[in-house]
Amino acid sequence: MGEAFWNPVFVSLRVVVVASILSFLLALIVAWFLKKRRFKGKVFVETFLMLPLVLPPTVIGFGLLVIFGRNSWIGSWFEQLFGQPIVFTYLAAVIAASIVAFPLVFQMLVNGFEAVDEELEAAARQMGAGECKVFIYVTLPLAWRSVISGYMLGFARALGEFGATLMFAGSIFGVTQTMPTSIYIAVESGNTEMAYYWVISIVIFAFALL
Amino acid sequence: MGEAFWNPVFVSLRVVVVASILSFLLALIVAWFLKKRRFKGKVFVETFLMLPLVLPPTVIGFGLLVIFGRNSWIGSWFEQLFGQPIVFTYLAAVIAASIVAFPLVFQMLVNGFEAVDEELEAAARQMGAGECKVFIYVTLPLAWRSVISGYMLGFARALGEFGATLMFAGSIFGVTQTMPTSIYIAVESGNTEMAYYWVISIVIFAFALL
Amino acid sequence: MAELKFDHIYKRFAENVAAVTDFNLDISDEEFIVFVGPSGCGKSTTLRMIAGLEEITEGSLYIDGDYVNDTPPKNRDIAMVFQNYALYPHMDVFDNIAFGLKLRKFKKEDIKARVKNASHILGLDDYLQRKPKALSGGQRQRVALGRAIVRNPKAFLMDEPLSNLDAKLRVQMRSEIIKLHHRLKTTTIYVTHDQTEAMTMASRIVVMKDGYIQQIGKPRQVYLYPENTFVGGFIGSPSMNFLEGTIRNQHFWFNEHVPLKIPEKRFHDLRQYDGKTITLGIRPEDLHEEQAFLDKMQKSKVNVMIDIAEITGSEAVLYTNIGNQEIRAVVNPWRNISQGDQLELGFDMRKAHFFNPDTGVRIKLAN
Amino acid sequence: MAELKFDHIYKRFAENVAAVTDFNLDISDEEFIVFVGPSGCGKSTTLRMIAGLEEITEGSLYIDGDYVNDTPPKNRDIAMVFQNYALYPHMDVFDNIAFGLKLRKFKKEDIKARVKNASHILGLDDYLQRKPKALSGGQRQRVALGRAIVRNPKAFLMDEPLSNLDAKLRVQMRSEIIKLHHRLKTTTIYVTHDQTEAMTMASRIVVMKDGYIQQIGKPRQVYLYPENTFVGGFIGSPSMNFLEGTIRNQHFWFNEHVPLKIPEKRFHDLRQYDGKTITLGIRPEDLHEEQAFLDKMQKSKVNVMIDIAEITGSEAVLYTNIGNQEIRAVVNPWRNISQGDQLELGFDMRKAHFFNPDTGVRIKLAN
Repeated sequence: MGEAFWNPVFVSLRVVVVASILSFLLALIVAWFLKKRRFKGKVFVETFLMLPLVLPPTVIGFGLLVIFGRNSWIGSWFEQLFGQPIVFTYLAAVIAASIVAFPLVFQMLVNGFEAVDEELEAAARQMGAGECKVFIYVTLPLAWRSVISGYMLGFARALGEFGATLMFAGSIFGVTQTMPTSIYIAVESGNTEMAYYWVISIVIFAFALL
Repeated sequence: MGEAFWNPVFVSLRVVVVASILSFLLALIVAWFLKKRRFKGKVFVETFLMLPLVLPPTVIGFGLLVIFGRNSWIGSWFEQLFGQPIVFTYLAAVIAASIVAFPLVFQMLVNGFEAVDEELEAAARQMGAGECKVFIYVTLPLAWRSVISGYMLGFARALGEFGATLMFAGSIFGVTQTMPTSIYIAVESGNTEMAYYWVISIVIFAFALL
Repeated sequence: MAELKFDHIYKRFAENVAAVTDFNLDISDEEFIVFVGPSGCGKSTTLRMIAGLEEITEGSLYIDGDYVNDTPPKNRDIAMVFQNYALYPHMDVFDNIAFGLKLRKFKKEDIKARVKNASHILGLDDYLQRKPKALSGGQRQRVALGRAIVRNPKAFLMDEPLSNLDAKLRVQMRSEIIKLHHRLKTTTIYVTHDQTEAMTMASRIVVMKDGYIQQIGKPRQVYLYPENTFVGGFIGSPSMNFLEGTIRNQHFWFNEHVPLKIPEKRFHDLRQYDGKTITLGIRPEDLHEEQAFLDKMQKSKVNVMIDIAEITGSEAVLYTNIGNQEIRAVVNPWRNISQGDQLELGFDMRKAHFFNPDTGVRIKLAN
Repeated sequence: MAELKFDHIYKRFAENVAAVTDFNLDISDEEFIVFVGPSGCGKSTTLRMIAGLEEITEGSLYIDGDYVNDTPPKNRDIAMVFQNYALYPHMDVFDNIAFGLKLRKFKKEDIKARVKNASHILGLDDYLQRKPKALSGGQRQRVALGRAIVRNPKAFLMDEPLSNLDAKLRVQMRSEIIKLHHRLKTTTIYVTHDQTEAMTMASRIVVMKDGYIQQIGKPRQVYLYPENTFVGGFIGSPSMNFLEGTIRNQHFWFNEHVPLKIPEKRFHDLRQYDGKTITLGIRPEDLHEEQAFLDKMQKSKVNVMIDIAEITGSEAVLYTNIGNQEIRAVVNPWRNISQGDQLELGFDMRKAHFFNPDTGVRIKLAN
């Protein structure tokens, strides 16, 4: 098994490691922020953040094309700045994977933080902790299991991402062609043997994650 | 907006309604069965059932092709019996959607049933209820919210299904071309306007579900 | 109405984790039996074995002479009141009470009549349409009772039914349950960790510890003649005082300077312990600070300093130390004894108990 | 060590949902104040306002003269013991106790010395390396106390700290907390719904109901001179008995046949109520069945039938009915009074209270 097998594996890992950390940190910050505050439209914001969970990947891909495409102002600004569009780049694959992973991580963290007994946080405040210390010394360690499984779920979801990536980042060998995309292309072109290898490695990986 | 818009909508609905009910009933039975019993390898069975949640859709599609494909014994038996293969049919789309929806429904139901106070079930047993009556009169109504949201989640996931369907059922207009597939094709062929309509209808639908 | 017989019953949860060991008991019809003991003593496990919610590991359980080890809970015709009431939040009070009857396919009119009767007895007439969430703790407790009595079962099992109520309500519901038992006369087994409930409600008390029965007897008997130091210390509040000491010369010496004289008659049976160590147990109300008592009992008093004087209203509890042992005495309130006061405490040695210091078993004395 | 001042404090959770109304109180240094009342009376809310965990809607709170309404909890230097202990499951006992000191950046050796001292006082030396999960209820309670005392704060706040312990342990921890207060003398505010804790622990009691203070006073004062029927009924166990009746001819008539004579001196202040309805309140221990009392007080006795006789060990409670009112009497135990017995109950009218039947306020009488 040479380059043809390993290249998509490495592309997948490069995309997924960055995307999972990105979505995790973002989810951590947003979850903490939303936990502390009460404001009008909070429910709307939360619903909006969860949207990628129920939307088809092609809808997300479409949305990403609209927002970051060459005709959008973000897209054209980026193209002016870096001399190339976002679409069909490594960055696009990372963005797509992050977006689909985010709501899973976010939901896990919110549930985890909510399950922490408020009295334990009140006690810390009472003993002399500011909000930040309460989060670091009490909330985070007590929600540890949710935090870990939130990250794992995000990782798995980013690794499995197919539809949105295909539309927004394409499947350029060596750049954006991840394992799921490779499986699709291999099957379409009748190269079942290669597909088998990728499928087996992903299944083993998934079992380990669960 | 004529046939070209409405046809994938109806295909989607025909597939999703059947697939969501199918995966819901299956999950209900399996969750109830697993709740009552304790046996060796239970953890393995549960992990296996959750697998489609973390596997990429293309891996699931590949797996379905292997199990139900024209070269498998199920596939060839089916082809002998009905005179046509399973792949690239309405049935294939239903199977793909059911498989991806199942673990979400299953997990929601298991969580819901586990959250029911065991004393309430013990009390029913004590008052003269057999296991079946305990489930119908106590467990099911008390887990009502999880049951409902389990079904909804399954529905949303089946509706959004893209990768596995594309590989296993293809995108045959009028038969297996669902909304997510149509969006992909429309974007690829530059027909952005049509894609917009489908995206908007799905987003509205998703917001309603959440 | 039922008789129950426990024949060498054991419960083990896993290899070597024994919850109940060699439980033997005969319960007669119409008795009100209280299982009492600290948490983990096996009292609730025993109750759940009677209900059929826990399997019996070894031994036989008979209800009215029938062997019921293998009878499923739904066929035992026994009603249980759960600690957290186990009310169904999705049913109103009427349906909660009627649920057991519906499961047994009673006729509609019959159900209505029985629920009406039960709700009348329990004062729930105005709440039949409410959901449990809209009830107070005491009302929920009543619904749980209603669900039990409506079935007119062979026996009631009650698992710490009052432990979720506040102190005031607990006292009130206690007397309501006693009245209910006077009225229905159904055999009742009641589990509690509260010795006051055991003392005030039981026709017979079963004191348990670590899965073993410690003593079975009427409240008065258990209070006056505890089998061992555990029962003596557990039953009664404030707890019985214990002092380690030596028997010498018809006196109990807990140190070299202050002997307490043992009455002649009682000493007779203690002769064999002469010169040996022994544990003395005496209830707080058998320690006295009134002058009249001290004058009469010159030879059994001790000088103490008061650590705490708790006044509860109708009585006062004095805490002090004798030979590194905390000693509690119940005396008349409003005497204005307070922390730091020095006074004489008289021991009523006619009421003291003596226990074997190794086994903790009470030494039986002629009184 | 601190003095606290509550100046017209209000707490509203939403428009028109008042939890605490016009709370005024001055607490001196070294006092042990108990807020007592039924659930929902506002006692815990008031405590949390002192800790800074709830905002004060209106009014001013002063600690040692400083206005602290806007001081965040971490700067108030007050230690709170939570009802469920609020121990951190991911820290061992040492770290739990040391947490507050670490947050305040104490030196390592200082932390060690303070934790060691606290653990010594509370008998936790052998458990410092354990996680809270591996402790018994009483030990957890001690860790929660340790966490409070280690900081040597200006004041302790305790929110029903004993409510999760069983009856025996509650009594034991009660006296340990009192001893701790004798030793440290730190101003303490203690919240409970248990009137026994209030009576036995407080230097002053604050009785609350529906967010309003009902009475402030020393335990003895509150017990002997309740301001109104609520306080009379809430403080004391079993509860004070209440009877509706009429004052006529220097007698209290609760029906046409059995008048109870009011002593001359006391009647003087009741003249203005002559011919009017009034509520009589009398404590269970002021009803007597002993012949000596009945002979002395010929004109204030009633024939009753006993519904229940509860024997708790050191006392017996008789339940009976007079004029459709349940009446409780505390008498000597072991007299073998039982259900169904007929006997005479004497009212000690020197100790009876009279309340305005409309407002429930006690009518002050010369004694």
